[in-house]
Amino acid sequence: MTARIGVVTFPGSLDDRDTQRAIRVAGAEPVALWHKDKDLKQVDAVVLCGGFSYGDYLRAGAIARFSPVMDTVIDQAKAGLPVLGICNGFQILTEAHLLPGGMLGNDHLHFICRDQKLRVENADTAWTTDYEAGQEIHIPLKNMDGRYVADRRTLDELEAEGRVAFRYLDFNPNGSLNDIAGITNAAGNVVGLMPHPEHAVESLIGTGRTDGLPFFTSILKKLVNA
Amino acid sequence: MARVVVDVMLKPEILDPQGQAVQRALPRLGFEGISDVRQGKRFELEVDGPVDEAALARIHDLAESFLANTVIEDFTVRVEEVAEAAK
Amino acid sequence: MARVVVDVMLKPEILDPQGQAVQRALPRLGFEGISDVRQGKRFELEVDGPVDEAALARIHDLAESFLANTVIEDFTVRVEEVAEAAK
Amino acid sequence: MSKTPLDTVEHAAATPDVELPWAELGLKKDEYERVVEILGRRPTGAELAMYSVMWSEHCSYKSSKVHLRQFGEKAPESDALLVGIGENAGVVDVGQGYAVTFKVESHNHPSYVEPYQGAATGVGGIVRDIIAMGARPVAVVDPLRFGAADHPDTKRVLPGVVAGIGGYGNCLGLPNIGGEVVFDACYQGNPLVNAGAIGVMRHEDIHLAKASGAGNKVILYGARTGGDGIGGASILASETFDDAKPSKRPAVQVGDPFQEKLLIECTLEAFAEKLVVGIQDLGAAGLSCATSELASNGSGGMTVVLDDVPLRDSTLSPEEILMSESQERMCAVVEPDKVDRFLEICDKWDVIATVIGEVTDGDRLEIFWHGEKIVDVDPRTVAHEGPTYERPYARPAWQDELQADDAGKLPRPQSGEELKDQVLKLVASPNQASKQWITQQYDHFVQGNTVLAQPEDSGMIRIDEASGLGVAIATDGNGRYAKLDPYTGAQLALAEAYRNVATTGAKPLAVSDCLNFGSPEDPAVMWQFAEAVRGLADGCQQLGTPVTGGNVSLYNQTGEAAIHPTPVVAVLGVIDDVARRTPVAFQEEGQLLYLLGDTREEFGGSAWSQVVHDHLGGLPPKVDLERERLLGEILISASRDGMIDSAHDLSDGGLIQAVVESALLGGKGARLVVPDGLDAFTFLFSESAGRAIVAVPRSEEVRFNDMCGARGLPATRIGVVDGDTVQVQGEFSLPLTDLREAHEGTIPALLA
Ligand SMILES: Nc1ncnc2c1ncn2[C@@H]1O[C@H](COP(=O)(O)OP(=O)(O)O)[C@@H](O)[C@H]1O
Ligand SMILES: [Mg+2]
Repeated sequence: MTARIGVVTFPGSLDDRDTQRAIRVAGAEPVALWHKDKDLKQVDAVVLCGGFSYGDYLRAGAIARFSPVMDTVIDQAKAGLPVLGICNGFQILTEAHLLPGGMLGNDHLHFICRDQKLRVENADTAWTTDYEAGQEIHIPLKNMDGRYVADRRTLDELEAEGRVAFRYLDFNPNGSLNDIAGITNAAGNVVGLMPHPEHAVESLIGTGRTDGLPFFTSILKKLVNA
Repeated sequence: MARVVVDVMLKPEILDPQGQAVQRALPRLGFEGISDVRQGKRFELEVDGPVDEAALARIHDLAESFLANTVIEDFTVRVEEVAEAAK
Repeated sequence: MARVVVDVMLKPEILDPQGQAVQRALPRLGFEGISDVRQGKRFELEVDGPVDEAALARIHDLAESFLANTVIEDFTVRVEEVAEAAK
Repeated sequence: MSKTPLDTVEHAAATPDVELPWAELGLKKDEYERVVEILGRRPTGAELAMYSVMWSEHCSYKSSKVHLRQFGEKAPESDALLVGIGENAGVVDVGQGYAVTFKVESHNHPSYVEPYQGAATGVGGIVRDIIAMGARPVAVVDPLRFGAADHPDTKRVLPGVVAGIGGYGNCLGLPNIGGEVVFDACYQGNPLVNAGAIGVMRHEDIHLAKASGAGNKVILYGARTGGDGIGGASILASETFDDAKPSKRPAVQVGDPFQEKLLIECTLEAFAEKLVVGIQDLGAAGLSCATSELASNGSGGMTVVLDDVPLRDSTLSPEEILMSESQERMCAVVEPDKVDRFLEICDKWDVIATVIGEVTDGDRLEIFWHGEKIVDVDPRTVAHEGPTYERPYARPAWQDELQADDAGKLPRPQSGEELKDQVLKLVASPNQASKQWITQQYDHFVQGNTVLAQPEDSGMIRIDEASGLGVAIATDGNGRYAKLDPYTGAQLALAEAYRNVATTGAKPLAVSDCLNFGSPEDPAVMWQFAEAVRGLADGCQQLGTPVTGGNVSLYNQTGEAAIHPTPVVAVLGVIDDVARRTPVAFQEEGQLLYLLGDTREEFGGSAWSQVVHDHLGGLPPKVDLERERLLGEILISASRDGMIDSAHDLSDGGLIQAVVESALLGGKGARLVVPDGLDAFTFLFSESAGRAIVAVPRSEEVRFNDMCGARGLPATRIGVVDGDTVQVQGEFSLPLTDLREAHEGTIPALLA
């Protein structure tokens, strides 16, 4: 039996099919979840994927955060359900206060799409155990609102507790504080990041690298071994 | 020092997808009784020196040529009084 | 029907690149004497019925939980008076 | 409140002498008389609104259609063509049961007025055309032309256009996989914003825009209808039928990509459940177009109750509702027992959907307002029987002089040092510089099927995960060549797009185009247009790639000055397995560089003549389409058999431009040797067509040479991938760092 990983589709989600594919490529079973359903269909983990939910019209992720499905995701995440937020999903997690801080428009005011170099800072979360701490990887990045901000105290706390999961290397593409590309909650089950690991699971496609696959194999191993 | 506020809103006849998205979310949040929402921009300019007629006129020009896109947006310029009904 | 305006601005300690971009452009446009620019959002809500204390309180809640993200933004709520210093 | 009575059909019949403001609506007197003749009475205001928009140049192709016919008449035999010209977009068979639809359209004028929204809604419009064929959109491309790179207005227009294309396409989740950015002063007041889209479907899912089956319901769904883009109808509404002043109607339309994304999803879901009999997007001419085209392509008639159209602005008159170009709307024809399910799907996606009419077994399109009939027409006369003009055309007097001004006479560089300076200048010039600052504002990765995107020779999308089946697309056009000789210029655009597709290893299958020209009322422009169409039709016939559809944009001019004639050609290709695609970047040191094709002294219209001498004159490069076809076959075979590791087509800027691009992308330099029989300058800068460079692993050299030899394609060894400089033996050496700075610094410096 393999793990069942849910992928939520909100109106305006874009990477739901890609995320399902990445889950499949990793060997797990993707389960489509719909934003209007509170029911998570008994999945073992949830991915909130990229896109422009509700057009990102108010703030990125702000409207999606109030979807029925999020009520359940918030409850269960607090109880330990592994949740990964990618890009818009990360934004939704901060809006839902499952992760601290907030996301703002890129400091250069443009959308940016590039192959981004990152360092894995925390290889102990539910989604990162197949990486080594300190490992340098390339993951595609594409966003309009990728600037991570938080107050000094929150930043200090994140740094002190090792909760900065990923950091931009060589180039900060959006003005994120402390070069933060992704963070985790204290328990390590909820992780959010701006770059898109689901776009880096097949050679040939996209940048041709597969540096994103360990996200999905990490969680699979954790769930299957649990 | 004084603060001048420029409010920029889409012209009423222009589609406002942002305001619409907010409005359509309201019932879900349990808010009734709001018949329309429009979303625009607010600029706060900190002006050195007195904000006299001439200064306001210049800011008006600035708003017209730069802060607002008058093809689709209207704007208003006003000097902001003391702190308003605070948060 | 009445209009309630919610203004949402980034907290002062947070970098506002949009405001900065405006400010940086000012000298090029021949504007001097503006020491700071911040850009935020303005929401105009058309409220059915009277805007009494209770209604305002509800809109305050709406702003706090939805229109603004108070981790990064401050907001103000006010009933809009008659048409302001027009464009 | 309207005080004059509603202009019903009955009222129109009773008041034959009322003059309608046909001129204000852009109709000519004889066109208006023709409407009266068709109807046997004066039109109602609503009818006039419909005829005037549907008979406009934009919708009726009245100036261009006598020429466009050649695309059909000269269409080569092609098994691949499933749906040809005349539908929303053509459809091509790409094998394994898959069909691909693609098309390019212009949104030039709106993008000049309001760059962001103009460009954004351009993307929205072309994507709806693709959905209307039954396909899931999988990628977009954006061929763009702007005024001079350093002109202040370019700084207004370009960033807005790029942000608008990105803002809309990114939000729809469509990877942007290609396009062009060209600067030329001739586009100063007329930027060209062309947008193309590709969609994929199974053969059995092809949908057509037609309403058949009496009793079937007509459903309007998507955004509410507002007062967007209805200039003329407001006049009609106010001056003739209402004494109130026309309310303010926006000249600019604002796009809502989120709404369009929902439209895509709910449409595809309805297709999947086979709920849709016919479908049409609402673009130019809005409901007038959708209802008249659906009805006239079907077997019966149609009734529409205009009161049922959901409005954003309750003050709209019926004429205005008919003409409104509000974005993000579609019209579907659905059998009565499937209507509920259709509406349910729309509701699931929070899309407003309303039954506004019904297919009848008559042959009239009848439209009602407040219970009264305001339109009663034969829909064919609206949609398909618009005027046709045989506009006079004549080769302009200045053409000879222009062609006589031979670029071959321009002073050439005299030393290696001078050559080197000109190379640096060339690769840094706005037209040849890296467009990364622009293209990184577009999502290339979304949908997880992008095999190649900018700056590759063509974009490539995988369409089947199991087999690796993919499609490639490239768009090209060179207004400078076309100005020198529009017939050849159009063929060069075709040849280049064809070559670009083949260079990546895909087999070219079909063509779409966007023909951007000045005023058809100028015989010189009309001649350019006629020549370009003739050139393109002849070229497609010879290459065996049918034109499946396209778009004409006329009146691109400022005062008397027309833009360069700018036919933009999109070529679509197919590749059996995307794993065989050939990239542009040099892959490995030591690989051998071969130049395929013949290099002649051809500098007319060249990048070199523009950058170094600011010159435009002479003749464009010669076209040899048989050679293009052969080159294509070699490139495809070489990719299939693994004989080459990278390839790059040669076009503007010539060989040195291509080498520098491959080197910078791969991070590996090259040592070049000028081949016997060529001088260094011609070798580096000539723009002879039908050429490419390839990098051949040493182990494949013999096999590759044998293949070229056997098929008669000249293949010349010109050097080797090596080091961190681009070196031309005996002439100069340029470090990649300097080249990179020159090539990548220009656009950000101008625009950031
Ligand atoms: N330059 C052209 N080349 C080939 N076909 C064209 C060209 N211009 C228009 N067409 C075809 O004429 C038909 C009508 O065009 P158009 O009005 O742009 O379509 P739509 O109604 O979908 O907007 C389409 O099938 C289109 O492909
Ligand atoms: Mg169409």
